Amino acid sequence: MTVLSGSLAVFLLVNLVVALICAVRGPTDADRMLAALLFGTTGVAILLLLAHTYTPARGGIVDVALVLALLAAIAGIAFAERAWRQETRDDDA
Amino acid sequence: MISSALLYALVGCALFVAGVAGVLLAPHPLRRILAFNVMGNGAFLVLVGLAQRAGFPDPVPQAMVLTGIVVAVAATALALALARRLAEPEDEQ
Amino acid sequence: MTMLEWTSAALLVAGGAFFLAGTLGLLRFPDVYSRLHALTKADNLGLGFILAGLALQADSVAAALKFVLIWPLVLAASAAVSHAIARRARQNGIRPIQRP
Amino acid sequence: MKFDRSRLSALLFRGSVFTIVWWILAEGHPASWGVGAVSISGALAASLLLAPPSGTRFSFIAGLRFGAFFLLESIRGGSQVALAALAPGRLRPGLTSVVIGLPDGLPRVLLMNTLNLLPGTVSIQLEGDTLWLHVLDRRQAIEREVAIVETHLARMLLIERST
Amino acid sequence: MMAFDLLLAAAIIWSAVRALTLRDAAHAVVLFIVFGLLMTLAWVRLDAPDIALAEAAIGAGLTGALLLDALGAFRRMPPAAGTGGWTRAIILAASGMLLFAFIHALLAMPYGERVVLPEWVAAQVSQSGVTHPVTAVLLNFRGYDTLLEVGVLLVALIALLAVAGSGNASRKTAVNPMLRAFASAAAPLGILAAGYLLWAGAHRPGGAFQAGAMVAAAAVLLHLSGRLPAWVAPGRLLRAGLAGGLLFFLAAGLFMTDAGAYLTYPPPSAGSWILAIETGLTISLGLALAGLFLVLAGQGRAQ
Repeated sequence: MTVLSGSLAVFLLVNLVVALICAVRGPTDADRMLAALLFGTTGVAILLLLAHTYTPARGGIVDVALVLALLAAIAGIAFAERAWRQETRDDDA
Repeated sequence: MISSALLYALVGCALFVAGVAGVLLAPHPLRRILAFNVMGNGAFLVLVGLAQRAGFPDPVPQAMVLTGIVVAVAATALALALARRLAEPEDEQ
Repeated sequence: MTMLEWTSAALLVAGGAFFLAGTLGLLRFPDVYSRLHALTKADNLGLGFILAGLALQADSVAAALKFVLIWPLVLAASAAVSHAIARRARQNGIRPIQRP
Repeated sequence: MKFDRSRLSALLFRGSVFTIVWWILAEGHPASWGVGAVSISGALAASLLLAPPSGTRFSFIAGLRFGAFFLLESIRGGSQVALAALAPGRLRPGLTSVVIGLPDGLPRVLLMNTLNLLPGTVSIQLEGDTLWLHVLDRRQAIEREVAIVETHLARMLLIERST
Repeated sequence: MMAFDLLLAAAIIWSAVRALTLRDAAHAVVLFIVFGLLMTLAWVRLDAPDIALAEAAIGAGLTGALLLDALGAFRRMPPAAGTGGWTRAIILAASGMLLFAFIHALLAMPYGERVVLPEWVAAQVSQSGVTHPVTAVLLNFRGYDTLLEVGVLLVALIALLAVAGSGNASRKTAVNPMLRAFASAAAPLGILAAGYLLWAGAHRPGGAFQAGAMVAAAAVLLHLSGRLPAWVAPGRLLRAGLAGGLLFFLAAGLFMTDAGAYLTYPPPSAGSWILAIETGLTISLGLALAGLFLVLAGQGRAQ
């Protein structure tokens, strides 16, 4: 079973990295915010699979996943509510 | 064959150097703050990765890094406050 | 492997498949609103399957329930975030693509 | 089994939810209840402060039925997105609006949350009684599906509906 | 798991380098947040769930929110003149050499030597009053560091209050009903989770730092959803809470000096002392970390 969960963790990490690159590329700022959603789901799943794959500190890793589930939302909300307001949108560069 | 702890220590080196270059090269204060944080994270990775390269977790550097993370966020907040004050007069012109 | 382990493995693989579908959707859907669908539905379902698969193998009832507890947490968080993103996107004038 | 969620029952209800969550978090460790009692009261105080009990009532059986409905629908939603991801050309995305009959406050928030996770809809904004939705397939019978969710929520929260 | 580590390492370096090179400030900050979240995964792979917990709570919850909130102020700033071509080339070349030297030094370090410190910690943990080695180091063996660190945090907050200047706390706040509902449900759970992390710290990953970060994250969420105003100056109660944890730590240390050295706990009751001190620290750290965000969030948006 640890072989399955380990390879699944690698598979999900590939998914996460590809999706992150795609989300960060845009084209709009809204797409970039999707990164927060990605971590809330894929990141949590990877952590849980890692917790299953190797025994030391297993319970601790599940707690990390729990905290991440609660807090990945904050970054997304902060972006939507604070950073990405229309009036601040003039291109710096 | 290098252990994964050593691999992360090497990543830490790369991050630290990238952070140093960023601090030196970036004109924008926000970017310098980011670079400073990348540098710090690199140092943390070297600290823990190097201590654990034989394969056993070492609680001493872990505890140090834990305090380091909290100090880093305090420094970041202070730097942001200072940078914002710097930005203010330019806004009023 | 026992029956329980087979079920758990099947759930884990199904979860992985839904994550793959979510990533594909993210890559192929036309606008940000549609991409939100991909992440809030496929990925959340994938996580649900993986949680169920892992809960079947947990050491104790409480540990299994901890896996189960994570799901509504993630669901609530992703519903709030996706709503915040969609709302702000509309306020900032991003038009959804309409196909006839 | 219906119970009134006035002040006292709101307190009891939330208190037991937090107690169950604590038990799960601490994995039933008997030594955890000292810190647990303090944390549970802290969470309870925060919860009462942030969301004062508003006399909402709640039907447990309808709640369970809603849970089962939600589970099945989210599997359908996930599969729909997965199929669409394989053949994105078949998508007919777009904006629609529906008029909702549920009263303001918790029922509407729950409705919008649920719609975000169910097949083909992401809730965007509420303007008066009009809810703007983004849908993946405009040929879908959106209004009927929203109405079904509304009925489930109304039953769960024991709301008498005029419409 | 080597494939996992290599891919994660590449992703970490990618996100860090992009965060430092992208032109758009918002874009760069998003990548920095992604970087922090990827670091969380790295800490888990390094068998350091304590750090992963702190990184998840502080990196995602606090640093990200701080930077995103600051973006509004910085986007207007005209870009200053960049470093000239030659200087740039020299700095980049020097950085490359530095990296080479670091990697060389790291790989050349003697490998087989026995590291004594972890074993020493493992041998002493039974005396410390807790069974989780990281907590034992933080609050018993190296209690000094922790004490000073809380001091540093308070000094940073005081400096921030001095620098921040006049802000308008009564900024128009979001009236997004979904967000309000989410925050009202999630913040109490955050407090519950903070209590759990505090309790867990004695025998598994967790402790005052993670619990304090959790409290602060709950405060950030409440502020973002319009339920908690920004700080202009902390009131009397807040000040008492901020100083309380530190003072209690100091007092506990003085009380125990008869054992010969400052902050040496009597072994039989060390566990209860640590729990009491950690509770104080959680409140104090949580308030200070929340304060860092809430003071900055209220800072000059008069434009």
